[in-house]
Amino acid sequence: QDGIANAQANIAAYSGIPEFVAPGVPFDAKACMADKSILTIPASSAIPFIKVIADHKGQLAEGLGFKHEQWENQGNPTQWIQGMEYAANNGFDVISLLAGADPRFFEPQVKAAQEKGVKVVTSHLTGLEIDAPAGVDSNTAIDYKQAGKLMADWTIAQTGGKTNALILVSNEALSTDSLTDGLTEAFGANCPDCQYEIVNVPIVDWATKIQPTVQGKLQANADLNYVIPIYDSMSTFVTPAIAIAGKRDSVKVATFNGTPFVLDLIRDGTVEMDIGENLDWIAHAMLDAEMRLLCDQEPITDSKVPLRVFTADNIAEVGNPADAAMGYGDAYVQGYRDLWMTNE
Amino acid sequence: MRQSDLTYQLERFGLLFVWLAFIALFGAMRPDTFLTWSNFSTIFGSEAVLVIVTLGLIIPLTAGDFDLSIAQVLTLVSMTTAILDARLDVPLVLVIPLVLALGALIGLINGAITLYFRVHSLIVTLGVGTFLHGITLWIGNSQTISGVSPMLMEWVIIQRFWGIPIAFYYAMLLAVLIWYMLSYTAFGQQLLFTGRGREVGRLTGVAVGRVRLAAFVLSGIMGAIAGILYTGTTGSANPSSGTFLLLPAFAAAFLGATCIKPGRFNPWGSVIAVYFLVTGINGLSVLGFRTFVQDLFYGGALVLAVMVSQLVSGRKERGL
Amino acid sequence: MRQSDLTYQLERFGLLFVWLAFIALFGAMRPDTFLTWSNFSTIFGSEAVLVIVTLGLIIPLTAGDFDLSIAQVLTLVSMTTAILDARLDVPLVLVIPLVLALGALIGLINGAITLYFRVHSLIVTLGVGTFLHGITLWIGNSQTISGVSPMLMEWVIIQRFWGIPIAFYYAMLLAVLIWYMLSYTAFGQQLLFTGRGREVGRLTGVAVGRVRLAAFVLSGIMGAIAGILYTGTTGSANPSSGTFLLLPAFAAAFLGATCIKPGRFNPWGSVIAVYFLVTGINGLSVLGFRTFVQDLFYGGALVLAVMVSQLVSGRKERGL
Amino acid sequence: MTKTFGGVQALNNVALSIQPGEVHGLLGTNGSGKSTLIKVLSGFHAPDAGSLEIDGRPVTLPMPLGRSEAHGLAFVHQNLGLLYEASVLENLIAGDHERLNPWRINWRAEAERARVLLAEYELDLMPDQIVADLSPVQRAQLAIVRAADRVREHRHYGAPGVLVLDEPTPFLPEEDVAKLFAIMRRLKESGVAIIFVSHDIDEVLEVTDRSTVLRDGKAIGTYYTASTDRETLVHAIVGRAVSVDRRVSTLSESRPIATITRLSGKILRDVSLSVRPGEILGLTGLIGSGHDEVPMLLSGAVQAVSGDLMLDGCSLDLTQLRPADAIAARIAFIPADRQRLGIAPELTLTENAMLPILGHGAWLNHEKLRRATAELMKRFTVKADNPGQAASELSGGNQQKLVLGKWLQLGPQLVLLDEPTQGIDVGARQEIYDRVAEACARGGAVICATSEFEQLETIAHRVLVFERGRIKAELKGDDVTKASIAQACYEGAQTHAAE
Ligand SMILES: Nc1ncnc2c1ncn2[C@@H]1O[C@H](COP(=O)(O)OP(=O)(O)OP(=O)(O)O)[C@@H](O)[C@H]1O
Ligand SMILES: Nc1ncnc2c1ncn2[C@@H]1O[C@H](COP(=O)(O)OP(=O)(O)OP(=O)(O)O)[C@@H](O)[C@H]1O
Ligand SMILES: [Mg+2]
Ligand SMILES: [Mg+2]
Repeated sequence: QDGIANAQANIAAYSGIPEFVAPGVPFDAKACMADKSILTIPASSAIPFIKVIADHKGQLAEGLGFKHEQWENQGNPTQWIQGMEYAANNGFDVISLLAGADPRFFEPQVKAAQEKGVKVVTSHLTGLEIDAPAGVDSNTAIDYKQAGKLMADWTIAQTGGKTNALILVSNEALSTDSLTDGLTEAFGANCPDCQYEIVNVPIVDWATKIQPTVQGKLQANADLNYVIPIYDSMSTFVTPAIAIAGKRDSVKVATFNGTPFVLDLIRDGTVEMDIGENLDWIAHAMLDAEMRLLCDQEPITDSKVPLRVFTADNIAEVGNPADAAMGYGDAYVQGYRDLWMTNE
Repeated sequence: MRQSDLTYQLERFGLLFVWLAFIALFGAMRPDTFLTWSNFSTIFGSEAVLVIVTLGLIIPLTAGDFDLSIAQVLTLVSMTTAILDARLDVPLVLVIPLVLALGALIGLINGAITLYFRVHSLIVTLGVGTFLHGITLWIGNSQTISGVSPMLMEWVIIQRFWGIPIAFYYAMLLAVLIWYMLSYTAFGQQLLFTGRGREVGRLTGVAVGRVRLAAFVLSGIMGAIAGILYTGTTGSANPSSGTFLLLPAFAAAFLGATCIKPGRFNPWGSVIAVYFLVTGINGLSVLGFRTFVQDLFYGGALVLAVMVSQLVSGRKERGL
Repeated sequence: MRQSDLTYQLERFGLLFVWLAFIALFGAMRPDTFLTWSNFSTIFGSEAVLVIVTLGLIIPLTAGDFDLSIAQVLTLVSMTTAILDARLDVPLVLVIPLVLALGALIGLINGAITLYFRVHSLIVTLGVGTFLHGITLWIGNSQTISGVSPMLMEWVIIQRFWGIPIAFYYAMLLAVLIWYMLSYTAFGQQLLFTGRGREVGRLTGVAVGRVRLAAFVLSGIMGAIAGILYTGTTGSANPSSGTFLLLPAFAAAFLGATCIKPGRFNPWGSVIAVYFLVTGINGLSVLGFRTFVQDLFYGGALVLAVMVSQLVSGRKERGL
Repeated sequence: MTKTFGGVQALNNVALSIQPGEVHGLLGTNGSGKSTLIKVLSGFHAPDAGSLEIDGRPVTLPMPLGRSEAHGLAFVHQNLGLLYEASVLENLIAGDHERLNPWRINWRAEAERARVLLAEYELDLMPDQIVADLSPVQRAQLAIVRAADRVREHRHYGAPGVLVLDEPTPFLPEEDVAKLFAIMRRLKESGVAIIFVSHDIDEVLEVTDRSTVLRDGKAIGTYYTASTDRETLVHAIVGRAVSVDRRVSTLSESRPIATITRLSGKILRDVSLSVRPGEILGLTGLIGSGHDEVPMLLSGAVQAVSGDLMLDGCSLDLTQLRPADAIAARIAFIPADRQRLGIAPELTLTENAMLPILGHGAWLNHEKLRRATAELMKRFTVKADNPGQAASELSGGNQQKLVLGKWLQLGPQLVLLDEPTQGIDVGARQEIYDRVAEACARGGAVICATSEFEQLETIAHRVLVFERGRIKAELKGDDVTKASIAQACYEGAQTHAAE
């Protein structure tokens, strides 16, 4: 009973509009960044979630008056490498590997860039408890573990401790470990009797394997009541599987990332819950951490970007069609202005 | 043909038997879950889009051309449908003819370039497909678009006959149409002569160019139909969906050409090939194998099936 | 040929001119960043793997076979190399011959099935490729494996001549070898006859089966070399690396067949085609165009390039 | 009518008129423009200039493909226009746009109709047979029946129509030629006009009413068959006199260079034979007699069921023989199916000609190869622009000379010929005979399988006549005449022990 209450409490704590928490002390960003430059290499410019963050970073940098470019690419590691060399050859100060451009894919280029005096940072890549990969200078992390816990807690709370879940993960993404830890920890602590099965589907195979896998599992385990795709883009392939198996009434979907189309699916009723992050906030936080690195400030690991649980109850706050930066309030905008001392 | 009627029948229905054998095997291992009608209705309902893409491919393949762009036609049409329907609120009765025309137009472009410039269809359709992908990303702003009207989903996967989503019946209807076209119309014969002996076709008075063009247009339309159904199945459109259907569809088309009418691309063979592969994947999933086993099965089954089919037919050299 | 020497030369070097025109265009727009030696050395160095995959493809293509499995050979070899080197600490001098042998073995399997069972190579290599993907996921547990010994990276991309990573020179060396093989050895002629006049070749004493087998083995080895270089370039192996390379490599192989030696797959044409396409993509990135423009460019350039090449040659019918 | 291909003027102001109910011969050397004229009529090529009138009505050119039928034209093209992978029935109805309902093919009715049709022409074919499984003769018959059927169909629409036969006879043995002529006469009586292309002057003299001769794309003249003789026609075709006399040198007695024992294949049963150095041995017989299997088996193109070849002291097991082994033993095989087995049409003349002498070459000297090819082309009088041309750009006769050159340059001791002059004009034929004779003069032996008795009379020292896979007669020396070969072929009773 305690477990269920804990779960409900945790959900409640993340259901409202989040508060701004300053990640560090204020500093004069404009002055210190004046002659600095940052190149952002997004994991893929074709993924809107990441593209929006990169775009917003650019706009903030423009406001602060320093040079920021992004390396347009389609998620192909060869293109990331070209971006790394481009930065090293054109005198950038920081390369920001954003949201999944995994430096383990190109360690030698990281070293080469560092030798040329470029700092390499990973942003929005790993959970808090994971070390900076591949020798990068800094790693600004997200509380993925908490997101994992929230997904577990949601199902525990909704089923009253009778969760029987299918969890879809992709092991090759660095954030997966934290998310999975969070899920297992929460189930362990709040609902030891809950059942769940973790199935790994590599990202390249999402389009071909998720649907048949989910269909098969739904047949094999008639008591399933939740499917938890840990990245919400997986839901495109999960929801038809549930519909074709004829289980739309008994099997729900809880997921993480706050991608707009999935928020729209909450409104349609095909997805029950999605944990979101504010992309604009992320842009602020990542840029903040990167500037601090260049301005000799304390390095930031915990970006303090908050999570919010979206359900049918609060989905109206994100707009229609959903906007990835809505539904989180705007206290953070002023908060960062104060931190960067850009208030006249 | 006559003298080896039994072998020939064995060859024709070999894949069907292998499929049944797989069903028996999985059934024996998990009779309670695998051998249920609900499981089969899931299997049949789930791959209607792949069936249609495969059917679309075999038309130009019969005429001797590759259409690699069909997957991107699917994606573009899916995206267009979602945008028109969900964002611009155009009624479906307008959207559907519009996107079908779009598919036909793309087929026309593929055909026109291939024919007028005499370029290999492989490279033309690869290029056009990539270009279409660019357009898809552009118009959809690289987003997944959801919020498609429930009506579409209703008429694609929610409605059922005998427990199977209605999309399956659309696919079967198309298979019947294409089967009729290939077997019982002059156009079907012209396609065959065009594909297997272009000069011969021309000498027998087939307007080879027009036939090839028509084949491209038809595969464009099939791609568009698949795109509409895809949108209806997922209730959304994402900019990469179709990409993953291309290779499985080719696999099914070539595997299908080993049965029913061995040596020719044929719709029923394709349908059997798709469901044979899907049944295997579904069975592995029901049995709880890890997902990489699906690849091992898929690749292994594909190769083994054609190998066995060739063994049965006495390793005949095939033109295709 | 003689009478239209100018057109013929134009046809041969057309793509090269278009490439130079693109460089001039991008250069005019961003002279400071695009027209730098370091930018070109980046382009040349980072796409060496794609060049090698394309070179690998043209060998079986010349012999009339498709090798769709080459991308998965790359991935499997990359994964095997990383695991042996980073996890099991096997010395590189052992790893490299081992994985080259693996590539050759896969080529042998492809060839053996295609030849013995007389199945279309498209379906065999598609099946084998999918199977290999399963194995890659299995042995690598679907993870990215990093921690490859610096020695490998040293000899792939850290070392440079004239600022260009050494991998580029490996690719050029392979292009020279294959060019030599195709143009100056009897084996090259045998490959050609195997692809374009199989029966004629056979009756002239060409062991057609053995030639096709050799072509598959060679493309397997090329896939393995590409895999090793991929591991060396990125210092890691991930289970999806090769997937991105298959279609671009086919595009480059076919595009390359429109120049230098029009109508035939040829290594220098392939190299030019790869770098033409890559330069465009890189230029668009440098100019900061959104990514969908890259697709528009890629698809559009591909189709336009072959169209122009055909116009120049008077829309000659090509066998390929 | 005028038509130019690149620099080649294939047709130069050719004018031709065909009357109803006449058989009109179209003659000319290889590459003189006959096929081109026919392909213009069928809409396959668009002419540069020219006009066509049918029944007094002008027809716009180029005719859309498939429309020629509506004007009462039906064709048997030089390469027949059959799809080998399809069935007899599918081929029979291919292109029958006028009659078929495009929306519904009633296969049962069509099969019935085909059965009747095939029976009418006394062809032993089933509608569901696959064309690839038929013999060359059956294929030719099928193509002819198809065209005849179309013309007859057309009569229901009024005018009797024109049947165009582009070299239909090289595939046919004599008896079937006779059958074909019977068909032609029947059609002719019903008012159908027939254009008949052939390199066989005797056939032309036998069956035509008038003949038009083309040379270098120009019409040289039209001759009434009744008032023309052989020499006139040959002279008109070639532009000079050609002697077609028997030209066999006397052979000195010597031991056989090649001995074949107990050779069995698909048709052949335990056949043994031998040839001596310098000898040209002819093999002939009716279709299905198996004579044309011999070169295939001896060259390793197809593996024998049993048999050994003793060649110049070496013994070769024919059940294991591969083409490479045969080449190593200095055996050369010039196949009948030029387009598929003789040349690779997309590749250059150099590549085609030089393939067998590359060996294991690891450094090919292209300039040398090119010069060698040019040399070869000169020696074998291959008419072509340059050695770098694609082989497809050559006419059939020149392709054949190239193939001959490719093999004879190896200095083979055993030359295997299968229908070496199929579709070759009178002039080129003589050149080919000369080259073959040269190979003999160097001490090689030649085995020539052919169904042209006249050719054997001209070149063969000795002829073996086959029946049902066995040798049934042997003719030597002065017995080798067209008449005696024909007699041996058609008279069933005679039995000779061979060897
Ligand atoms: N498609 C083509 N392209 C270029 N030249 C051609 C083409 N077809 C025919 N020619 C040329 O036209 C000329 C006439 O060829 P055509 O085929 O009409 O000769 P033909 O009289 O039928 O010869 P044969 O007796 O060998 O059949 C030849 O010189 C040939 O080279
Ligand atoms: N594709 C082509 N390109 C250029 N020239 C060609 C082409 N095809 C044929 N020719 C030319 O056309 C002429 C006739 O070719 P075709 O094959 O029609 O000859 P043909 O008269 O039928 O010869 P044969 O009786 O030996 O078959 C040849 O001289 C050849 O050089
Ligand atoms: Mg001709
Ligand atoms: Mg000819």
